Amino acid sequence: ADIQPALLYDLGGKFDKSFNEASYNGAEKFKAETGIAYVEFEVSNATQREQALRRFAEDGRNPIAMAGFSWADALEKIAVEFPETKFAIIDMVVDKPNVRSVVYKEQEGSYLVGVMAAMASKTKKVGFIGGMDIPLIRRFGCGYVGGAKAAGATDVIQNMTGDTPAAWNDPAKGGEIAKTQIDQGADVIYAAAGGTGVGVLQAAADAGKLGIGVDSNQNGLQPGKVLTSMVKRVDVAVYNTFMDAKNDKFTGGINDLGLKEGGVDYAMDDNNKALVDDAMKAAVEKAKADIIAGTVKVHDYMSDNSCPY
Amino acid sequence: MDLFNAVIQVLDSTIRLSVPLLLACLAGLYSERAGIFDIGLEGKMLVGAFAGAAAASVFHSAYLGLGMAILISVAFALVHGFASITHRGNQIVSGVAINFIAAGSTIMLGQAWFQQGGRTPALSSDERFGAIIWPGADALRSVPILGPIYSELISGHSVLVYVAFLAVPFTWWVLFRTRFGLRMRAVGENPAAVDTAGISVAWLRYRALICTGVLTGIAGAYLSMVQNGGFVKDMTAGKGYIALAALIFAKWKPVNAMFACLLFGFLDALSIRLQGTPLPLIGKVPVQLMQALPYILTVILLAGFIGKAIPPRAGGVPYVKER
Amino acid sequence: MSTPYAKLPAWADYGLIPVINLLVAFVVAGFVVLLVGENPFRAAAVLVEGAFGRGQGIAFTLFYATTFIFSGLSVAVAAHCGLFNIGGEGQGYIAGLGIGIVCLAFDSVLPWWLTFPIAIIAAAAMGALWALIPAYLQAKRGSHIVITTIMFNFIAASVMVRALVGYLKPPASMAPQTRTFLEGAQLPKLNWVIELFGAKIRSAPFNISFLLALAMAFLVWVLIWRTRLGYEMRTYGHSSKAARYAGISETRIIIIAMMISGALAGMMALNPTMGDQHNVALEFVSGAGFVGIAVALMGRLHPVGIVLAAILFGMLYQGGAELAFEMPAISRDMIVIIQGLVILFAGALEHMFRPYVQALFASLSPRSVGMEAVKGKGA
Amino acid sequence: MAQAAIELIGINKSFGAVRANRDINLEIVRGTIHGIVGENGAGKSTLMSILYGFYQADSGEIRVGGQPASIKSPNDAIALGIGMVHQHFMLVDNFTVLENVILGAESDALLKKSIAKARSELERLEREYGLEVDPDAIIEELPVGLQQRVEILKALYRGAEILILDEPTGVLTPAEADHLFRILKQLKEQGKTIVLITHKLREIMAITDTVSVMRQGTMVATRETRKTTVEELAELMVGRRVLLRVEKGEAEAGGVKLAVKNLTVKDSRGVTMVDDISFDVRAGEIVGIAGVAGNGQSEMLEAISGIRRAVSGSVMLDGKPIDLTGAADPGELRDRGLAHVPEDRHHVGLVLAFEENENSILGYHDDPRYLWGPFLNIDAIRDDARDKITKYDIRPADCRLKTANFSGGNQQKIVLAREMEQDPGVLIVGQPTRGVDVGAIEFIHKRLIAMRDQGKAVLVVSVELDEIRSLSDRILVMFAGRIVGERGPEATEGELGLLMAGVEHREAAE
Ligand SMILES: Nc1ncnc2c1ncn2[C@@H]1O[C@H](COP(=O)(O)OP(=O)(O)OP(=O)(O)O)[C@@H](O)[C@H]1O
Ligand SMILES: Nc1ncnc2c1ncn2[C@@H]1O[C@H](COP(=O)(O)OP(=O)(O)OP(=O)(O)O)[C@@H](O)[C@H]1O
Ligand SMILES: [Mg+2]
Ligand SMILES: [Mg+2]
Repeated sequence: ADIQPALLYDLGGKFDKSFNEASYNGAEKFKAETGIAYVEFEVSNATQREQALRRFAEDGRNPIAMAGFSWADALEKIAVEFPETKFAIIDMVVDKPNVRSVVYKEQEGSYLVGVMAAMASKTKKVGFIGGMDIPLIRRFGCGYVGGAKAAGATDVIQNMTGDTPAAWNDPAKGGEIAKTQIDQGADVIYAAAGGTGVGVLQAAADAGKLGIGVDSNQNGLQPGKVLTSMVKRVDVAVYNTFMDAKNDKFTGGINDLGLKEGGVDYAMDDNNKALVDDAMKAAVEKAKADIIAGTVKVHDYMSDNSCPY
Repeated sequence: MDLFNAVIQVLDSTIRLSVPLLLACLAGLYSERAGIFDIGLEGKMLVGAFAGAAAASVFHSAYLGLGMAILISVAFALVHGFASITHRGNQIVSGVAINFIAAGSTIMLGQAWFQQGGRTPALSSDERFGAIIWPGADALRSVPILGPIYSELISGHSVLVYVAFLAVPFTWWVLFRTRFGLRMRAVGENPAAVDTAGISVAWLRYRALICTGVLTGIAGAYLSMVQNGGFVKDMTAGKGYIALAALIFAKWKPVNAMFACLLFGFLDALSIRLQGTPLPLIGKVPVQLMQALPYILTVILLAGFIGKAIPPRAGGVPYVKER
Repeated sequence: MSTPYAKLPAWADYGLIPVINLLVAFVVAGFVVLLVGENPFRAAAVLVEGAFGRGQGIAFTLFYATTFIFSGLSVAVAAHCGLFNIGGEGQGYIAGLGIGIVCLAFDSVLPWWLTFPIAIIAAAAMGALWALIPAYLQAKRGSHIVITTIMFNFIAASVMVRALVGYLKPPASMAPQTRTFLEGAQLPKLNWVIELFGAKIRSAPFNISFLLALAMAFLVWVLIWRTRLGYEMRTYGHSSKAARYAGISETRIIIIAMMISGALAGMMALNPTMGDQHNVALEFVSGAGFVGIAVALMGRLHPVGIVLAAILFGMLYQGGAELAFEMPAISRDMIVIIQGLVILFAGALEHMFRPYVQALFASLSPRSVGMEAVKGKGA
Repeated sequence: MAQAAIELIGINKSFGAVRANRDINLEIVRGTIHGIVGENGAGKSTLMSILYGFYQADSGEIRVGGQPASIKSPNDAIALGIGMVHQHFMLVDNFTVLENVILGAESDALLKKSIAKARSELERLEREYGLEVDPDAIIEELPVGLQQRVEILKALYRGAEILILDEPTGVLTPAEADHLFRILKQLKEQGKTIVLITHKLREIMAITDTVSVMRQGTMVATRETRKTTVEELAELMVGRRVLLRVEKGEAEAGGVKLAVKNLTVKDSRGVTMVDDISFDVRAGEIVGIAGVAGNGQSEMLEAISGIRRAVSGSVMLDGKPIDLTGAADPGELRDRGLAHVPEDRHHVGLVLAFEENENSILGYHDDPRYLWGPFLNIDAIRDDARDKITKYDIRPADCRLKTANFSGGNQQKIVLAREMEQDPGVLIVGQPTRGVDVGAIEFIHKRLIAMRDQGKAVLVVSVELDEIRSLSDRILVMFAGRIVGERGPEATEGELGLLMAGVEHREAAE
């Protein structure tokens, strides 16, 4: 019998231009390839998490993948209640045999795009724009600063969009922040801000500067104006979870995915070919190799809530 | 000189940030002056933004987009009217309802039509309202002081920005120099007087709401077709409520409204600009404080300088002839 | 609030008409459901069944209702004093801070029945405090309460981010939220009450803060209609001139009313934190404060009406979730639309069918229609 | 046989279950002044509002100039040359006179032209009828008398041939009223038809040609004015005999109960309204304050009762001084035995949205009798309210009824009952009978006398000279914020009128 996979999204909603959307894409890919349908649910408040999880588990959904660290508490419970069900959680570790925890070293990917940004920048000033001000986003920022500084950026202007969830969906403000950073001299801007990022890339493009996408490959949003994207392969994680379950290869445990594991990376495609010269490419590849080899350690903001760069 | 540039830049972004607030604020002014509270500005802006971007991307025309934005937003305004004028419903409840419906339907339709996650396709430059460069703007840029002011602040905005600022004197003129304005103000103060004068209270208020719809439509279009190249779910991000605050701040007067919105825009621009950069004397302040700064300052200004704001007397109460 | 029409018998006024409105709301919502190619009747069935069908559903419905009762009461108390408190969201959010501190401090040492009262006080105090400043500015400086409370919603958000990320969050934890509370700060569930009626509940967050909410509803009724303070609040709410004449201090009454309102909004935070999540997380209020506005007004500012309206919204939340589970084509956003339609028809358009109903009653028996014929006699 | 300007045939109108008008038939002859009298709530305003198209009759026919007319809205009425001056003015308070006049009758889409036209038109009307009023004044800053003038101007500006006035003199001083009547006569000579609603039979006799009487929604009689008497009309109205002039014995005044010292009050705009006045009221006497509206009486009352902060001055209650410049709060004065019946019952003296019983404790809600610790003692309150209802014959006798649904007369009784029954040492009353019908007037006056005879100090402020003269033991005349003279009850209307006009005052100044 076919498996009955289920996918759960976080408050941001399926279409958050971020990990929710990425996991959705992964599931869609799986569906397209195997023809196996999956069920999904978008929570609209914290209470629904446990409810939704149990609900799917009771209905015999298996495996059940969920995006977002906020699922952890609920999963802790449910995973025990349903030892037979296979779970996968993105962005958080839940230490249960039947749970696959997928976490990413966003700092590493961000480091790489930081390097590219610094090299692409003429002013040697680059910008970072985060969405809502939470530690996870600061981890992106910190890695980025590290890379940029390492590649000779003199200054990294950092902004957060706001303190409410609205900060994830305010492209107008995102664009304005981008313009401000450009006024301050930044000419490459990295946005880790969900829907707000759309506005950032737009503004950068409008001003003839470069933007950097996040999570999924956003090079296509402003072709030729997006230097690259820090891709975080949440889609792959979801896809693999479903696939492994289908082929009885599902394993619990922690997948800590960095550059080495290809969990994070920078995106190259036709849209940004022209923007990335060989020097840049070489430098990034070198940085990547160093990190994989461990000769360069990228600081993880959340390990100590601070950024040394 | 460097500081001067910074100032110019902050002011420039002040203008861009205030425009959506200003349009929404004037929109609210029309309906509240006519005695209809409108907490649904947010929703009407949102549907405007969506309809605008959607139409623009489908018909490849910015102006068609704008037209559609206005049309739909007016339609929602009329729903508000139907509830609060024709059926004497609670105006705040009706406004809340409109915000709900707007939030839900834009995402749903967006996904159904474009399958881009509630987002409309990215608009090409000819599907948006580009910047208008004024004659000699580039030539004069080098001129000290005046040059930047002219070429940065005055020139180089999209047509909707100029529309917004022209809407201020226009609204003032309508309100205080035309028959319609006189009647509108009257119906907001004492509908019975209007009624006994043989004018239809309902029709008058409907017309006011249509004006509201037009302006919120433009406001939405500005968000999705000028500041951004397409619609993103919930992209109004609370601007409707800020506009409402601005309206009260402005004591329901058009010119004040402009200054109130510019103030909000300025505080916002300032907090963006200052984020992360250490301040003189104070030093480095936590980001959250910077985020809250505009709101804190608003409260301080309100308490410190703006006196009591008396709303239109008939505001919020449905007009009932026979008790 | 007097309706603009002659009165109907109470049962029609408070029973029949709301029911009609609700039906219409669902009919219209039905068309939207049709739009996405689902069967509206089944949808309606799922929604109602999901909310009230099984014990599980009922428990969740009441759980949501609990929060809305608090926020609705908060809006109502202010409204009776002529104040529009749009800041329940922020007042509830900031109350989470007080709750968080209390729970983190005591959950390991005290049993829940000791922590709870302390937390109630903390929540109420924080909420009241957050309402105090706007109230004071309104009373003393005439700063419009609507602006200030909106602003304080935003300020609360920033404070909470700072507090949670900066201080309350356990170091090296990913999530910007407090650690999970221990037994000592977890409210006992009430599910067994529903189970008495034979229903089976696997797990639901329905907890004793519901009783607190009901108690508050009663107290608010007493306050507004049975105490001197409430009398003064209503007097001021109807006519500030009359209040002045009656020797009621404007400053005092505004501040007291807003603080009570804020305290109620603050208590709204108990349910999701101590009752359900057992932590204080970013954005745990998630809009309940604004829903409270609709709840209060649809409940006609009367505690009974508010409790009913709150249950209606609880039903929309819970039933809506079920709908999304059962019908793939119906997304979270669809449910928001449906909620909007209900607010529109059952709330804003509540008078739409009244004239017809009145005509109907009048034709049945003229006596039954409202104001006794005596009135009309003169002095 | 002069032909009818207006015929009303079988008019019926109900509000909910209230039958405001039942099968009303009425004929109004062109070029005459036709009076309509009736108790509060008799249905006068309703009937006229129907004629003016503000309400729609449930059934019945209206003929204008012999032709059946369908009047669906005030527009139709205006088109037919019908104009109305409403009992509660239909003016926009923060508009100028001109703006109010043109509202709805703008000659042009732009205000400039309309205003200009109206300005010249007003000047003409001013010349013809002596209706002076500053066209650019803001309504809320005008005394009621002038506000009403604006209402009349509105009607004339719209070319009214038939002018309806609903209780026009309710708010006017004798002087103003006389002026109004001169204007009305003038209009009549110009061939205009006038319908005059009033509670004041004296006025009816003075200027009407015909008078119709309404009671409880029905038209009970129509008489030629010169063929009827005040007594007859009063009886027709109320359905029983009423004595129109209260007879009262000599006052035996005791010691000073209320002493106002050097009271000065400014209004919100900083204009001095009360200018350093002092006077006493002794136990067992009624002191009446006469004066043209807007000469500071209102402000004085508000200051004495603690509602409005005075610039300087104090009151002695039973010899205890209370500073009025500080935060003198009405509650404190009340506790000291000062009861206050405010001029504006609709917004100050009552909360129209409250139940009757709730209003019957307004201001005394902190009296232990009505409380139970912090709680309201509902039973006590309602019993108490019922007592007052029976004692003051307030109708309808339902203490749970919404106050707005009582007629003005009864609303006034609710306030009086509340204040008098507290058995205060001092009672100050503003406009005791404004908008109240003869039946109620008689009752209220009797009550005030009774208070006096119980040895209370009573201060009455009224713009009704009749009232002042029939009630007062001493009459103080206020002009321009000062007390310009004191007279005994025997003073003639004439000399008081002069004082009120400030004549003597000016002489004194010279
Ligand atoms: N708008 C209304 N809604 C409901 N009932 C009304 C309304 N206006 C008047 N009534 C009722 O109709 C009756 C007649 O009212 P109306 O105003 O005609 O009396 P009136 O003769 O003008 O009294 P007054 O002398 O006080 O002006 C009143 O008893 C009142 O109860
Ligand atoms: N809100 C209301 N609902 C129902 N009837 C009302 C309402 N307000 C007034 N009425 C009725 O309309 C009639 C006239 O009302 P109005 O307020 O004119 O009283 P009034 O005697 O004219 O007092 P005043 O002359 O001081 O205004 C009264 O008989 C009253 O019963
Ligand atoms: Mg009347
Ligand atoms: Mg009257």
